[in-house]
Amino acid sequence: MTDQKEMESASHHVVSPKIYVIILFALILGTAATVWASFLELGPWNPVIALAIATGKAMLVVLYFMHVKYSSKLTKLTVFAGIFTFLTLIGMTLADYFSRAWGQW
Amino acid sequence: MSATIVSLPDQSTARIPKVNFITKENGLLSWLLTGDHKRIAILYLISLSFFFFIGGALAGLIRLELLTPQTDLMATDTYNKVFTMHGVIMIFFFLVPSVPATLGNFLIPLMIGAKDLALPKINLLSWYLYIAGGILAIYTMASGGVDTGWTFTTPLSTHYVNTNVLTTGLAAFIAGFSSIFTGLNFIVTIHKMRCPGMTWFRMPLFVWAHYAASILMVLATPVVAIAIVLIALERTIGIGVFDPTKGGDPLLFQHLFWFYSHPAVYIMILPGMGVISETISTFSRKRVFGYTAVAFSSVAIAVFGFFVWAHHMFIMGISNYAVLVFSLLTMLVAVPSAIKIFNWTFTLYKGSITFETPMLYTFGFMGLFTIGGLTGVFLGTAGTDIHLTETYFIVAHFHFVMVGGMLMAFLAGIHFWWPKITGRMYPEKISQLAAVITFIGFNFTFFPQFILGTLGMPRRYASYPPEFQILNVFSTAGATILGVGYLLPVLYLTWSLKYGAIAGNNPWQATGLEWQIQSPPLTENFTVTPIMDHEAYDYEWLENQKAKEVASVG
Amino acid sequence: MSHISPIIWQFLVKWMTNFALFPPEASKIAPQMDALLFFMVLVSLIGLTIVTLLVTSFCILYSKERHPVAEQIEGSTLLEATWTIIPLGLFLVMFVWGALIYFRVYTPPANSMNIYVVGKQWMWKAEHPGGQHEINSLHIPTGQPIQLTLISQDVFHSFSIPAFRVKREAIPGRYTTVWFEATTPGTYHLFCTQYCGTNHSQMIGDIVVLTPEDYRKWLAESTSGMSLAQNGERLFASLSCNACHNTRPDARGPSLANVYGAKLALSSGGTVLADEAYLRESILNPSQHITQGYAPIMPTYQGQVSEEGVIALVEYIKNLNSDYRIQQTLNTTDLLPEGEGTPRRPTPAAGPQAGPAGTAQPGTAKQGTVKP
Amino acid sequence: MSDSTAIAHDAHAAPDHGHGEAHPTYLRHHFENVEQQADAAGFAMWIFLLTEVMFFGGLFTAYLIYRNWYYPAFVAASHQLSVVWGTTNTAVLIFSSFTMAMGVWCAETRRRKGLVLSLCLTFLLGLVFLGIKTIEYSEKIEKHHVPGFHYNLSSFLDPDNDAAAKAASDKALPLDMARHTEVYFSLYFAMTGMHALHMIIGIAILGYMIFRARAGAYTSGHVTFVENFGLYWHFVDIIWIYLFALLYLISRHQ
Repeated sequence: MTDQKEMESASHHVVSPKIYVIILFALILGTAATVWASFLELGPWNPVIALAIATGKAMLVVLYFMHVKYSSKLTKLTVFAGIFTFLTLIGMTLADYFSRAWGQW
Repeated sequence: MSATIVSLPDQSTARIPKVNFITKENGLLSWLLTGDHKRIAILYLISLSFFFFIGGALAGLIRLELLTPQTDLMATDTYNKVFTMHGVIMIFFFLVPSVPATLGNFLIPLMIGAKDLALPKINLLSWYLYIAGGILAIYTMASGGVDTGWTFTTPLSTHYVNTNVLTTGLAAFIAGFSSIFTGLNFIVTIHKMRCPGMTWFRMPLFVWAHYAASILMVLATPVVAIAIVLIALERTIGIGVFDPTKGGDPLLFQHLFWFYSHPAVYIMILPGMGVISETISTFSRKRVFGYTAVAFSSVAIAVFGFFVWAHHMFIMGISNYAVLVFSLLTMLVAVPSAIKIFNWTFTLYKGSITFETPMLYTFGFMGLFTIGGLTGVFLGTAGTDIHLTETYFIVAHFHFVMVGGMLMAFLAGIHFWWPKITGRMYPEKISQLAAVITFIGFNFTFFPQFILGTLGMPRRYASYPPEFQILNVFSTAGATILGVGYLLPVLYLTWSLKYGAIAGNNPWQATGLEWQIQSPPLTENFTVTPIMDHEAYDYEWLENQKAKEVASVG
Repeated sequence: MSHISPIIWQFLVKWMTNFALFPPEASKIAPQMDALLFFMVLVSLIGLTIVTLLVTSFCILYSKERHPVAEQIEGSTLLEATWTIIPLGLFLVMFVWGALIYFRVYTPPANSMNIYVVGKQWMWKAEHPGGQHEINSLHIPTGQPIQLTLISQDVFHSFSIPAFRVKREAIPGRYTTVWFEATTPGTYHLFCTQYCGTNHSQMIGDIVVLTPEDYRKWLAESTSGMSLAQNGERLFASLSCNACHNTRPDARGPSLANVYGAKLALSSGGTVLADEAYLRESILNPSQHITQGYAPIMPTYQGQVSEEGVIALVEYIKNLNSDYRIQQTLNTTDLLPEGEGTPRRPTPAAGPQAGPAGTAQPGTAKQGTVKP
Repeated sequence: MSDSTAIAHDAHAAPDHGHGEAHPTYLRHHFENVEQQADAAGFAMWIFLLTEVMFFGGLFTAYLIYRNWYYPAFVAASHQLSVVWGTTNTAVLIFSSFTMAMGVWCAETRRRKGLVLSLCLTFLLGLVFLGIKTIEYSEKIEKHHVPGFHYNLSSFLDPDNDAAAKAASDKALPLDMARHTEVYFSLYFAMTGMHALHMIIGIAILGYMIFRARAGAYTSGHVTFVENFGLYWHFVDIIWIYLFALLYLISRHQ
């Protein structure tokens, strides 16, 4: 039975509140950093940094608050599938918009 | 060809089991509040048939109007509303939920040896959402209809029509959530509820196909939901996301819409393909040729299905580079369908074939789906798409796939599992006749439309130049035959509920787990958790099983 | 049968005599498109025949009577690979062939004559460069590549000429183009194929293909006196475009002579090809299209000029080959305060890549932008 | 084939599927055991979150396209939002995520009081978030920055008379670009509105959960509901993290 393993590994791993506190501080720190970075003059890097920090924060939430770090492979795969389809939608639509600007050919 | 594999129990002694999911509880409430996947499937079957016949009646009106070049039966405005409602009802309230919500709902737990779907309450909720959406759609129709086409093209739908776009959009939105919940339920069930021994590669291909379709339902449907929300906001508040006068791009709506609506056609066809895999194996007494290839081609269709949506927009002014990429990817998604067709064909090879009604529908499916699929390539090819798109060629193409493919598969499935669902057989001869009538009527209706399309007759026209009349007359004539073909099953299937022969557990001598239990099944499906110790479609196992039984009885 | 209904009989006779799978081939692209279509029909027929033959023969050979016990076969990698690779190969051939045709249909040759088409609920309005207007019909000559520049005033429309095998969506807010070269004189269908509201099925018209002589005659008969470019010139003056685009050394806007077809450097960085779409955009949304070296002071003309007006302006600017005419018009710049900074004249950056050494002078009522 | 093929042929085959011994009451009949039930529910929640990702995905796509097209308009319009409120709200939401995570921990370790307290805190923080959002929205309504019929461009055409624009030392936008600020606000309201709607639904469910938790519902081992709600709440938090970066923090340095 293939799922036997999945089931066992998914049995609850209780994350200690200490980790939650650390993550909380990291997130608050990230928020401060992203606000601070937005006031710097970084040219094209401004949105990149804003998104990178946001992604970092989201990762912390997903991995620790949402327990994905301690979850089964299936859950990880699910998260990955979501991100992948999301990027497909954005990426392929934007590809059309950007290449429109390249002119006729 | 008199040979048959049907083996019914001795009719003089056979009885339908006293305890089964239908007789377990009585009263309307026991149905409306049920958590039993089989009862929900039947609720779906009844409501789906209702919507199918409303949609079909609208189709009849369309064909009648097109009998003559002028608009004589109804005004153009009425015609526009009729074809819009035909599209909305048939797509959102029939095709998308058809096989998954009825047969899938009924069979997936049985096939994988589970007692129910993982989330029975969500399952019931999804039926209620479906009904709520359906009532809204009917209300829309009764209160004046909508004339945007089922595609809700902006800015037409946001700024230029005064009909019930909001209620229709809401109906589609709600129906979308019904389909999301169905898909979600299937994915969870298939992952978490398989019985011991039921590995992924022992699952029937029906389950694989539903798994692939469920992925599409879950991931693609929300995108059209948000597109509909944005249309509603644009109509009510006047936000400017798609409005060109405010700087929005109407093509963005097309992107978001087709991101769902292209995968939606795979949502519609994949479960049908699942049915075909089951019937073709059973009636040729053979394991499906290249089981793994067929299983993976379902998943491949689902995955590739996400990358091809912009082929609906080739002439709409998307970037030419995007056209190249999407055209190429469309070619790739055609291949898994070709694989399936050939694998089914070779399943027949060295089989022992009988020709019961489900098999006749299956042959119909294979022929029509082959034509439908190949003409899809005409439209995915960027060059020929210019000439053929937005003409009757498109109409013919997707009716071949959806009606010729999906509806044939749906009927094949309904006939195939009818004895399991009701415990009774349908009358064989008349149903074979119905299958033949459907096939002939279908070709008469839709084949002329291919020619109309290459001749350039645009779709959604209430009137047309007189030289197209002859082919339209053929098409309308065919539609009446098709109508008969669809009415017959309703009649004899209803008849069989009371007068059909008692079917017994396994009239087709099929191998699936669902056939090894009583028909109709118990509410809890299996009294003892089954253990799967053989591959799917293992007819030798079945023979041994029977031999053992005889031995033990003897 | 003698009892066949006369109506059906009539139908059948009519159909058999007019039987056609394709509309007439009346453009240069049509035979090429049909060649691909025939190829695809052929492949489809062969594919369908193979499947049908296999299914039928298996049904006969392996029916239960003849073959009571099935032989279990797992599958065959070789066979499966065959029917994966062969369809894939065929589909790829179709893809490449189709892509080539797609390029051809949507890449107008340099010497094509431009006709503007505005779609609105529910009619097609064509504007010839000579100033001729037509509604729901289009007169064109044979033997001359015609480029259509399409735009819609309201919703999506689609300009379809089945006999030419071309079709292009007219979308609101943006120009799209398509081209064709008619080969056979005659009258052909024009359809709107994108559903556009109540009278969608009445948004039809005629494409009238004339011999070059007849076409010239038609042009002369239906001229309204002013060419499109002349209309544009009037509009240019009445909107005071020449207040800034006045060719003087201290002008606040760039000179527009020979700007069409040139590669312009933008102040936002990057270069852009000044085609019809660009000219339209820079009239309606100027702040996103500032030529390098100029201040973003041009006001938007959105809401002040109709699509037809924009077309006239674009056509005027397209035909502007020298500064002469602008210098001759009354100029009101002197009355306006000085712009900040000292805007300099741009070197016609990168040079007009399609040297517009044509003969068409602005204002001369000659049909067609004669661009080599 | 083996004898282990135990497929029930008849209804009277050993009804040993008894609701006898160690089965807790919350185990629904169609699951084999509690593990399977919890696992299925958790997985279902994740799949549901996937649909939510795609639901917001359409909005993010639209945002990215128009931000590219109308960058100056997006910058000027985003300066109309208050970074202070935005940052406060981000902090509030992150804090509520933390309290929610603590709530899940309390449920898992069977601390009833701790669970009720965490849920109440989460509930309150959610309300604070919505309160601040209301303040922000009413500001927009006052300034006629709600897209639609009464949309007002004066903040962008004449930034010197507009406190927020002046604070960011914005230059006046040309009319055509200024008009495109409406696209920004369309997306702003669509995105934050959808997010707020998710918050409202979440807060309503929280209210129900507090009610049940006081009766000790989730602290007797059956924590699935709390855990799944936690996933939902964190997801809403993640959406906001991106919304904050994308809507509030465009080019604050100018």
